[in-house]
Amino acid sequence: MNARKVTYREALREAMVEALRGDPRVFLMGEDVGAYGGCFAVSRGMLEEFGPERVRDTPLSESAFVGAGIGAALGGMRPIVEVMTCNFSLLAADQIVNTAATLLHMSGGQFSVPLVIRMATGGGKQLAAQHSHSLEGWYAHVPGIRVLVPATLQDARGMMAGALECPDPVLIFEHQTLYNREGELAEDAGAVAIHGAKIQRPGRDLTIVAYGAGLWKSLAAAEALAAEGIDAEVIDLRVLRPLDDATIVESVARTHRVLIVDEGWRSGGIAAEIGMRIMEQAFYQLDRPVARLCGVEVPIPYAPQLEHAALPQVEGILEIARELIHGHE
Amino acid sequence: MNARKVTYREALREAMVEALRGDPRVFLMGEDVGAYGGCFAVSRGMLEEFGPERVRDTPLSESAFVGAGIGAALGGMRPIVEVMTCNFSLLAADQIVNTAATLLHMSGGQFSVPLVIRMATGGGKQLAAQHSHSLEGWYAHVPGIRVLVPATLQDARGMMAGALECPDPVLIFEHQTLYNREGELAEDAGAVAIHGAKIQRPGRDLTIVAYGAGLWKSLAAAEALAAEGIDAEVIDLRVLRPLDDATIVESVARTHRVLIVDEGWRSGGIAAEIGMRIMEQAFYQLDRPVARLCGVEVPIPYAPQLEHAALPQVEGILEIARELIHGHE
Amino acid sequence: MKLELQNADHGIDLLRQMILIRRFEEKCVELYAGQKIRGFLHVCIGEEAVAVGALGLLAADEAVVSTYREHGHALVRGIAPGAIMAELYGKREGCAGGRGGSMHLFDAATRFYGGNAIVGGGLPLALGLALADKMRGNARVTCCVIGEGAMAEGEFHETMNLAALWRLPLLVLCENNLYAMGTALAHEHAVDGVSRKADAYGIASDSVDGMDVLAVEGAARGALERVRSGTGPFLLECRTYRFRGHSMFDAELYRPKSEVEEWKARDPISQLAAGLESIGRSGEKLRAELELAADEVIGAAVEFAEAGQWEPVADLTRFVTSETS
Amino acid sequence: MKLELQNADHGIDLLRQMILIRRFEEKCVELYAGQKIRGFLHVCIGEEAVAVGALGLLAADEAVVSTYREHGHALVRGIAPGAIMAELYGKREGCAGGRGGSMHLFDAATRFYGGNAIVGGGLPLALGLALADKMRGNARVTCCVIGEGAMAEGEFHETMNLAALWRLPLLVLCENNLYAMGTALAHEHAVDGVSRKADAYGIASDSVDGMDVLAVEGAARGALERVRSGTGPFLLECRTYRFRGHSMFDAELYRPKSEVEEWKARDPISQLAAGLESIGRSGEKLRAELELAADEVIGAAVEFAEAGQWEPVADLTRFVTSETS
Ligand SMILES: Cc1ncc(C[n+]2csc(CCOP(=O)(O)OP(=O)(O)O)c2C)c(N)n1
Ligand SMILES: Cc1ncc(C[n+]2csc(CCOP(=O)(O)OP(=O)(O)O)c2C)c(N)n1
Ligand SMILES: [Mg+2]
Ligand SMILES: [Mg+2]
Repeated sequence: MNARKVTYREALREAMVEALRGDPRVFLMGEDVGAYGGCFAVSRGMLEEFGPERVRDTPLSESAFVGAGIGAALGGMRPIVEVMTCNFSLLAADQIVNTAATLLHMSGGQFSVPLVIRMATGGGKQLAAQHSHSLEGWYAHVPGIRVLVPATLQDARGMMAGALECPDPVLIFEHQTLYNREGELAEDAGAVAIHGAKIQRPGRDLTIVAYGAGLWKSLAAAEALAAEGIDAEVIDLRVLRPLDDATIVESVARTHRVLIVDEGWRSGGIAAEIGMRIMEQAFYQLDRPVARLCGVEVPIPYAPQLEHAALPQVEGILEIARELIHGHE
Repeated sequence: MNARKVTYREALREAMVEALRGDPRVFLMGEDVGAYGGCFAVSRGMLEEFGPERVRDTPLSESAFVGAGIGAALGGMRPIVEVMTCNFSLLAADQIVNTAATLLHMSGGQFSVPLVIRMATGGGKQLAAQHSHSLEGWYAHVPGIRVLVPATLQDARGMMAGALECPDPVLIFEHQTLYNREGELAEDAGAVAIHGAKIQRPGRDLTIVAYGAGLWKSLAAAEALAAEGIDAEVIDLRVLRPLDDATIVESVARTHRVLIVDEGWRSGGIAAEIGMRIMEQAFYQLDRPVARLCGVEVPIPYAPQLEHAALPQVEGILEIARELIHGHE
Repeated sequence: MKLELQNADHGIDLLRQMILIRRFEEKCVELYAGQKIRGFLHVCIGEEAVAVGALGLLAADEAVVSTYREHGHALVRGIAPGAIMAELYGKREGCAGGRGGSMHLFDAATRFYGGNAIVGGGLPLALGLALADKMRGNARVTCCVIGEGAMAEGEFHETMNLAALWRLPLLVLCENNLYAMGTALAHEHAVDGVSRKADAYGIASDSVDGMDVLAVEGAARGALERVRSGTGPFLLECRTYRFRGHSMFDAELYRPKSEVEEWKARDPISQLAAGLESIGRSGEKLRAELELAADEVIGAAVEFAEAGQWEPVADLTRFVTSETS
Repeated sequence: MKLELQNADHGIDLLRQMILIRRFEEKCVELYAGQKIRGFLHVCIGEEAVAVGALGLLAADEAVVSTYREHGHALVRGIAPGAIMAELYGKREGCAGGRGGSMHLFDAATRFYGGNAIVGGGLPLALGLALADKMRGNARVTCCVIGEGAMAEGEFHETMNLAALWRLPLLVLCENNLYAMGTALAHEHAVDGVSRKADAYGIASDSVDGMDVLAVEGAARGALERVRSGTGPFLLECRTYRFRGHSMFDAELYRPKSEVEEWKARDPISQLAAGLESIGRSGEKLRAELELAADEVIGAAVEFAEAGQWEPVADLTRFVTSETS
């Protein structure tokens, strides 16, 4: 199996190109996906291949074009809607939460909504409070939708196929700092499951649960911990709804110590849910209380030192991990 | 101190009337607050007393009139904005989360937003999936806002004054099933604190943490448990952001067993946050894992038996409480 | 009321449909008082000519996206009265399996996409249905019914602009009953009427007396022809009036009784009956007969609903996500 | 360019302001390349006549709500160049304490309410500021600056309708630079121009050549007089063009170079310099002098920013909620 160098951005694009080539019902719609090439250049070149009907530039009308995605899905298409960042998706929150997520149930099972919505998420690029928030954990609260958080090239490349096959609305959150991430991808990389977490690094002493950009920080921390003799297991959640408790609980049953890394705001974030599930299902396996390292509860500031301090960093992971192993100093 | 019979609805109205009488900067704005008398009749009669400028009917434009509340607050007024139900507030989610909650911080402390937003929340009246959800726990995730959940007549009467004095945005969630709730209120009932939880029923065996409509179900359950010899403490959260951990943790240190009752959807709800805080701060005080009884993760259905099953009920509280005391049968 | 002799049968059919809706909803009000129907109930009594005149013209495979005041639309589109009534009861035999209730009627067979209780929320959805048709080469129309209140929502603006930009086969049918709950038109819209609103997007529009079913039909026919010809969306306003409160919880503090009485004098059913009378058919006799027939249908619908089952509680979480078998 | 002799001094002042903005932003671009400024940076190079011509007419206590392309607006409103530059650096001496950056300039002293990066998000806020003034009996104007892209958002529609209904003192100033990022006007709006949009709400409107600062000033003066007279809002469109990419990350795939060149030939600064020339003042000499003066101001601003402090990390959570002392 040959491998090649690609970026996360290219992997996402490949997946979309494949989908549009393979299924005439699939199309991409959103602000600047066409002529501009995508605000993060993900769809660059796609307008040229597929034309303006299938790579459809929309005006600034988040509520209407997300809702149009719902309607088009009902009408037999398989839309991929791009919302530039999850911050702007709040303009379409009504369509997502009150309509896309409820329609199947309200209609007694008659109308499913096979819609895929992609959005950028997260901080780290000094884009300040209206471009940097992490709302994937927030959306994961809503029944009726599926929430994907591809962190790896494999998932960036492979999750789209499953998302398009899923009969229900799927939200895909792409961390802004990952687009330029480069790595090896198998020549024939293709679809991957859109359920289930994955152990990215096995370990015995401690479980670190992470996702998105946090995965890479956690893996880096795990390397550093290894040098200190701490063997951390790192789990990539991959999917925030439905959560794969089983993988987490199974890991905790082995390591008895857990740290959850989540860029979202701390209070009421997805980290709390994971901690609570562990409490419910593995309380008696815990040697110490579950720890979490989350985004600080502040609108992300522009200044670099403040932004850095507002987000989980490797250093913070190391500190908590050491404490979990050695106890408070 | 004389007492009199009032409803929750009347208590809310009294508080608003007092505020409008006492401060010319205060006004009420929203759909049908004036001529119609309020969709839940909370503001009935206020148009007559204060006129259409200060009891201002708006068109169906949630984003604009919530945003106008932000602007009016910046402009020196003290607006009370009514959004009919929290479901519709999603149309204004951008204004609330991206603007009201961020402005003070983004402006480096220059622009505070003294805005009060009232909305109805919760199920139990067979209003189905677009009128019955509980989003107060969801909003409590967002830094920069304060989230109040008055359950008692005292709080319905007394929280508004503090909310209007607060320099930051305050969201008040009024549970739909409470409007008709009647009880005694002191003749001179007035302002109460808008921070801090309150022990509504002291007990030794078990802590039940609740809020809103769930408080009354929990108190009813506590009565029934008392008959079985289980002495439950019931805490009314009153405020979901900022959470009053101290009161909860202090209670847990005495009872060692906790049940959280929360009508919001289970995954990623405020109950998870409370459970996680207990884990972080009182892990070694717990005799058993923290339990939670939440709304079932489903868009609330219309059919009465399904709706009933989707929401926390007294019976469910009893079951879990017994299990916490006696263990699994 | 311009009824021609040769159209008498058609007129009678329109009358039949309006009477069915009227009687159906009068029954609903009664059942609500008897607590058989719960939650919010919004009836369209007085507005029947819009549903019958406009939606009656849609082809069987043309889609409708409606509001929470949609019993009439559902009946005209051919959802079985029993299935609607069972839905209002919350029974599993209801057209949404009892999960939706009055505000959320759905039916895949007739392409009835709700029953939406977010005012204006159906517009983007209808836009998308029309987009799908356009992309798939279907000439058929999607009809989105809204109240005039919905035209103040941002979704109206965004949807109109996109529909016009993309020339989508979308008919927006506005039931302008002069009030959004208790908010009168003058407090809802800076500019009355739809023509200037439509102009802002270069959309064709028309406004018609919504109490005259034949006028509605005429205007709707023109609108539909235009939309089906592929020139883009159309905004059709029907000026009408609800004779009853907004919902069952309305003290009607916001409008004078006399105004209601004035509009009742223009009852679309009476007007059509009179029109039939004027071409020599006995309007009142017909009306009585049709009411009897309607009552029979409604009686059967109630029986069907009464006999329906309650969904077992164990099935609560079905349909939150799809069941992939 | 209609410049009269007796207005030469005023013309020179306008030129001075436009040149200050131009040079300031050219410096920003340079500093961005040097990584002194980070995040998103949007410059208004080419569009200076709008800020200078329109916002220059506002009284000191009149409020401005702007977009993320707001350096020019901020400079015209009198925020100190050093405070702006320090903000772009992210320093605590910045006009938002370094928390906002380029997209979020704020200043209480000049009533500058952002710096908003949600397109259209400032409209409801400006509506509310105008409402507060109206309720408190202030005749002053709130000016909301938007791009033409923002007019597609639902917030535009809702805000226009409410402002018109309530006759609020709101001036919506639209910088129509023909593109929203890479989306050309023809893909943004079914109908071009603002007059039909404004008509839909009964709002007065005007459209003016945004490359001609005197024309902008004339139109804005008329608009402001009207708004201040209490008759309600006004929508003023200035047709302009950004000479550079949308932000620092724009490959400009969506527009031909020739189009950019055509518009550059209409550079508002060159036009005004030529106008001054035509009434006997040496435009080019003036320009050179004013550039020198501007560069001095900007140099000092950069120095100020460089000397600024980084907010201590311990203060991260300040200003999330108010500090009640
Ligand atoms: C987004 C939203 N806001 C508010 C409501 C509450 N509400 C229900 S119906 C209604 C009035 C709608 O008026 P209109 O569109 O004219 O329809 P009508 O009821 O007159 O048929 C309101 C305010 C809602 N359901 N959805
Ligand atoms: C609600 C929202 N959607 C999308 C974006 C991303 N975005 C930033 S600027 C822009 C284009 C805005 O165009 P216009 O209003 O014409 O202003 P211009 O940049 O041309 O000055 C877009 C799409 C955003 N910031 N906010
Ligand atoms: Mg109406
Ligand atoms: Mg533009």
